[in-house]
Amino acid sequence: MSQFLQATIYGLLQGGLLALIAVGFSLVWGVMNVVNLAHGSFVILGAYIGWKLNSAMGLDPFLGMLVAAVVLFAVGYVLQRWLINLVINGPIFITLLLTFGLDLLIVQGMNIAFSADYRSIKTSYAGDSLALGSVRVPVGRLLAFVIAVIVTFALVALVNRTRTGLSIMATGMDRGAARLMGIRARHAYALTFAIAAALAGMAGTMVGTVGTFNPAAAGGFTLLSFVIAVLGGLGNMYGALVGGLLIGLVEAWGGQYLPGTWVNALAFAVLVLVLIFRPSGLVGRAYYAARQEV
Amino acid sequence: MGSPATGRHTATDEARGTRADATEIVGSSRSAHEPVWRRWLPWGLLVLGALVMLGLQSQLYSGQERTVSAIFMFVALAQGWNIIGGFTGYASFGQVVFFGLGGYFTAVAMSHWGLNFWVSLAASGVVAALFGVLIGLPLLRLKGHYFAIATLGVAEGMREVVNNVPGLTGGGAGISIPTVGNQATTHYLGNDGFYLLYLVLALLAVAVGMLVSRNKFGFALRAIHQDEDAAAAVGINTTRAKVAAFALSGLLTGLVGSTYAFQQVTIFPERLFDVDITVLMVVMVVIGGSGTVLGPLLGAVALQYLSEWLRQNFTEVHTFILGGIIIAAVILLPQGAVNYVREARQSGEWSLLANVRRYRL
Amino acid sequence: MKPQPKSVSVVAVIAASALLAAGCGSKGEKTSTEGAGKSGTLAIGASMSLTGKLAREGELTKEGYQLCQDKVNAKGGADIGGKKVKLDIQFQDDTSKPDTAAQLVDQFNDKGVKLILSSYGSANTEAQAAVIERNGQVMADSAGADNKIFEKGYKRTFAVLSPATEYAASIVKAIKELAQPQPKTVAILSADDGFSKTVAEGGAAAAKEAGYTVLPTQLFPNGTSDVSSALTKVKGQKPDVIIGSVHLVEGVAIVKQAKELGVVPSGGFGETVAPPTPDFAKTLGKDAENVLGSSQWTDSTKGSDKYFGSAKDYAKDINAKYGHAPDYHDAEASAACLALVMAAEKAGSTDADKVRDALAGLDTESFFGHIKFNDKGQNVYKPMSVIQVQGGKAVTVWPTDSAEAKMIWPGTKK
Amino acid sequence: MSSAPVLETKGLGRRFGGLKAVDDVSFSVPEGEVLGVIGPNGAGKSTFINLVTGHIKPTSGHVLIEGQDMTGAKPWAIAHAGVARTFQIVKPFRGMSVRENVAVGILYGRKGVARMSQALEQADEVLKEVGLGSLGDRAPGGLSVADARRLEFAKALALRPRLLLLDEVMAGLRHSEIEPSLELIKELKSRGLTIIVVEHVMKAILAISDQVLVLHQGKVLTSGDPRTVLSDPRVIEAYLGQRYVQRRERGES
Repeated sequence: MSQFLQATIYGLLQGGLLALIAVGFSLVWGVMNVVNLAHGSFVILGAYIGWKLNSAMGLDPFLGMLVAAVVLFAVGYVLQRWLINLVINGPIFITLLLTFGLDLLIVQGMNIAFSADYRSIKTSYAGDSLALGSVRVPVGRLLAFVIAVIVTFALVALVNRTRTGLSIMATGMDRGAARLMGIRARHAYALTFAIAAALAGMAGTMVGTVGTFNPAAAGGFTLLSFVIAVLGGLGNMYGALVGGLLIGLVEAWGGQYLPGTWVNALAFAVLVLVLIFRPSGLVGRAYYAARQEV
Repeated sequence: MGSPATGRHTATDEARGTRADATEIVGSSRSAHEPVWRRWLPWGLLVLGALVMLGLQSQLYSGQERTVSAIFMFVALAQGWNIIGGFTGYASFGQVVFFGLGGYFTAVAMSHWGLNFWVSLAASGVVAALFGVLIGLPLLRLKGHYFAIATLGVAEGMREVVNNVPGLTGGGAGISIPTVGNQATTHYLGNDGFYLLYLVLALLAVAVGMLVSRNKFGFALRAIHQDEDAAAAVGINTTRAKVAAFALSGLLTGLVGSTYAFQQVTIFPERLFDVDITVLMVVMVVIGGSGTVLGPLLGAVALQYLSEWLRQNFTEVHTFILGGIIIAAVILLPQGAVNYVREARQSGEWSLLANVRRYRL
Repeated sequence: MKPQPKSVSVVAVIAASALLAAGCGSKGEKTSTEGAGKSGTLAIGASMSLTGKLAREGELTKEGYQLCQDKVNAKGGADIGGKKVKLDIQFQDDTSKPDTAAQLVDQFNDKGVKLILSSYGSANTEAQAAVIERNGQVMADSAGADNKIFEKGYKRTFAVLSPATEYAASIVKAIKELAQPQPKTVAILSADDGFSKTVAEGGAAAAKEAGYTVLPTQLFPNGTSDVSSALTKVKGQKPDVIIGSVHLVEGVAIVKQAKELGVVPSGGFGETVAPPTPDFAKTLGKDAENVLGSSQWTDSTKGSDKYFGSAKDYAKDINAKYGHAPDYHDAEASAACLALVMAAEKAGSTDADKVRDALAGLDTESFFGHIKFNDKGQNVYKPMSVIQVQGGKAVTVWPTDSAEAKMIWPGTKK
Repeated sequence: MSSAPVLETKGLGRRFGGLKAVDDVSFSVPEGEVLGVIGPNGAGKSTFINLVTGHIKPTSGHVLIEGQDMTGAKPWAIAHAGVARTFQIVKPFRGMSVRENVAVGILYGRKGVARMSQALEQADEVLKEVGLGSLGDRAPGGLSVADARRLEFAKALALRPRLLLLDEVMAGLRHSEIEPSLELIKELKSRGLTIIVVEHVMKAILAISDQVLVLHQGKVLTSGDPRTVLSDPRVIEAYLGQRYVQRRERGES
């Protein structure tokens, strides 16, 4: 029993962090129909920023992540405004390829800049854990989880309540109309991408605090973002949260009760099944029909 | 799809270019009476190319043969992907699953069931094709990115399955095909043999591409690519056509995977289901010109040659450079080299910068 | 302009007949070694994982090979048949992919380069070994430890390092010999790649032999930084010792998450190759204390040779050249290169077959310890060292004759 | 030739979430007649067409083609049963020439032709019928609005249909351009083709329809002979508005 509880807690905490990673990915996909294969590399880049700040000037990662967010916001804005926008109207594999190329560049860049060594951001407290009976709740992960959830809700608020957010949504739904309403699509897109990158960077710093990372780890996060975004329904930010928690739990439980490493197959099985039976995601409806009516 | 609900979707879809490439180029417009030589020219060139490649072989060192074989391999893979991704417009990002399936089927058949390679090769192709039908039926109902992601999920999942049945596949430790001693069911072909085999596969793939690009079936695929509703409305059984296309591309990819496994002797899930292989296929097709036969051919040769050259001359930073090149190519030639030239010849507009405007926001 | 089909077929027929005359098949390969780099040098081919997921280890391996070349050439080169020949190691990147690694071996063969230094990791090495065998080249293996490679009857691949089965087993042996109080139950956690699994099997076997209760091995994905489920599974069974058959990343994860999850074995942790890596202590800080690890080599390894001197000297050289404490990957690589050089000297020739025979008969001391191969091509004659992280650095605690410090036990008592 | 009407629907309906786009529509079109379907925007005209052609599955009711129940059949099955359609937003196959656009229909239509060259020949004939004879080699992207609509026509005729559904083929055309299309429709009718015309252009409806069906909020408001239907106050109120009536009265007096 306590084994189950422990797995559940751990899964939820992990899931919260995954959600924060995926929510931006989902937003970008939903609003401008770009699947950003470089998303994972943003996460790792954020991790390195947090790590540098920590090892060089002893800045606490939970503050460092703010810097990471700012830096990646800038990076994201520039990339979208002056690069991705150039092919945004192309067929899907054009944007897929472009972001794949970006991924190669960033990952290799990090390899050259920071070497492929495994890093981890050291704090005095992140490793400790609160004991609730037989179950342990790791402080670092708990903190990361709380922040992740807060940020996700903040993002939802931003998008649904503020003018900026609405302009983004409007552009996502119908660019032509949005333009008529005087919204600068280029800017709105760049903003969207910047926000996604910033969140990824934040999450990255926390990933680096609770875990270990090196440039090669980027791909894994991109893949998870896929799964979560689809589970939650594209552009559906609450969906991303739910999807994240779900994947966290599925992996924790799967790891607990499946032999070998079948758990790895599990996430993808879930992905494919959801796509087949509920392609618009588990939560609400996605942005546009996933299926041919025919 | 004129209903209030779906109506909005299609509208936005078109605005966002969800439907795969809707290029304005008209392929060599065919009239009812096409001169005979024009119809046979491509085949003549194909035969010629084959002979040249055979001639080339006698000029290569054994290891160079292997390097060239790799190019042939990617020509075949690119042509395979082009059938589903290029002609039909369904971006399969899990294409490598057929590669892995073909490879592992061959490895298992040869090491466990003692089948000889040639039987295994044929069987691998069939298995891959059947798998294509199996996953195609549910997944080909998905559009755009959804299809891409779903296929990716299948490929990644399949790798994990292979990882988790070590009894059959050797799991992460890999599986070896007996090539020496009495367990060896087929004598190892050596670099000479594999050069020829890969050449045959490449020629086969190109030939299939040429047929598809001009026959009735190919017409259906192109129609689906352009507008699936309209295609269905003119009597094309879109489901059947799409699944057939997926199976066909799976078949070709499976054959290559099978050959690859035998050539490598020992294979590992990580490599046989490596998403990089899929991405390479896509890059080659897109850069060359998707939906054409020449495009993937050129794309594969150029990119494989280039990456090999970079690797040998920029040992430390070649992937970095490759990334840059891909970005540049995608931005300057989003429609692919062949389509660009074709288009430019029609419009007389050769400026690459003008070309960039094509998909710009 | 556009040829008529007739003319095409004509061309075809001509070309075809020309071919039949020429006959198919390739030129084979350069037979003489004059293509092998500048004359007066000994060309050695090395395919490295400089990019891709093995980039880190690949880089270290390259350092090792590079240092070997510098050292040998500093002495004017290898003494082959009475004349000094400088080493010329040609590095190529195999992007951590077995097929590329194998292809590189073939490409070296074209250039007449017959002596090969292996890439990093068992997958790459295994792929290379097959080609080496076909081409009649010879390879010194610096990092492919999986026993599987050596069960195939290959005659031309020689690994200077101890086989995979020793990695965890040596930790068990050390505990059996030194630990007071003796543990009762041992839990083994393993990454799911072939090498790690072989390591785990070896460890389990040794533990059973030592009379410990061995819990079923728990697997987790190779390269993951989340091993919580494996830990949660064993937590309930209260093992006295947790041995991880891991690489650095999973090794770090085990310690980190064991703390998070309050998994505290009464005895301690063993982590095979993770703790010897400086990064391990760097990353984990005080949590790394007292964790046991096994290493192919430490700077207290016994033995010396004319090129590198003792292990201590080697450590100095690495530090001087690359500014970091030597990683055992450095040493493995240098040792492989050294073995190749010594064999060539012993054979008094650079001919692949002669070098191959010399390697088979090689029996020498070195900074890396004893180098001698069994008939499978594995170096089973040198023990692995067991190290323990003490005061932030890895010190050798076993075998006792080369121990730098006493093993602290139980390691979890802080 | 079966005596059954070419097309008959029984209680046909489709709901999207809460909204009933088409609700309980029953009617039939006898062979050789032209049925005009009118109704304000969002009345469900296009959805209705899509239900008949199988592009959208009905949530209730039945579609019978020549007496045979084809409810929920796939579009290609419907096409093979002899029903051809045009799309409100023209959907040419952009990668192909105008000729090839038509050839597709000939290859896969009711009497599916196997040989490419044969299909291309027949395509040229169809193009002549609709007055695009000279444009076979053009890219559909380069066509004028009117020609694009003609192409849409040609693609449908390529199927050699028994029943033709025209979804606002005249929307956005200039008067001068409307005439030829009307002529074409009349000519097709005279060849015994059954036709359903969804239109806003009253003039057209009056000119060619034997029967008119008025849809309002997804339901059938009324149907019957054009003039009586168009003078029905409910129709006028729901759709045409007062001014039209006044104009007609002035015209008569």
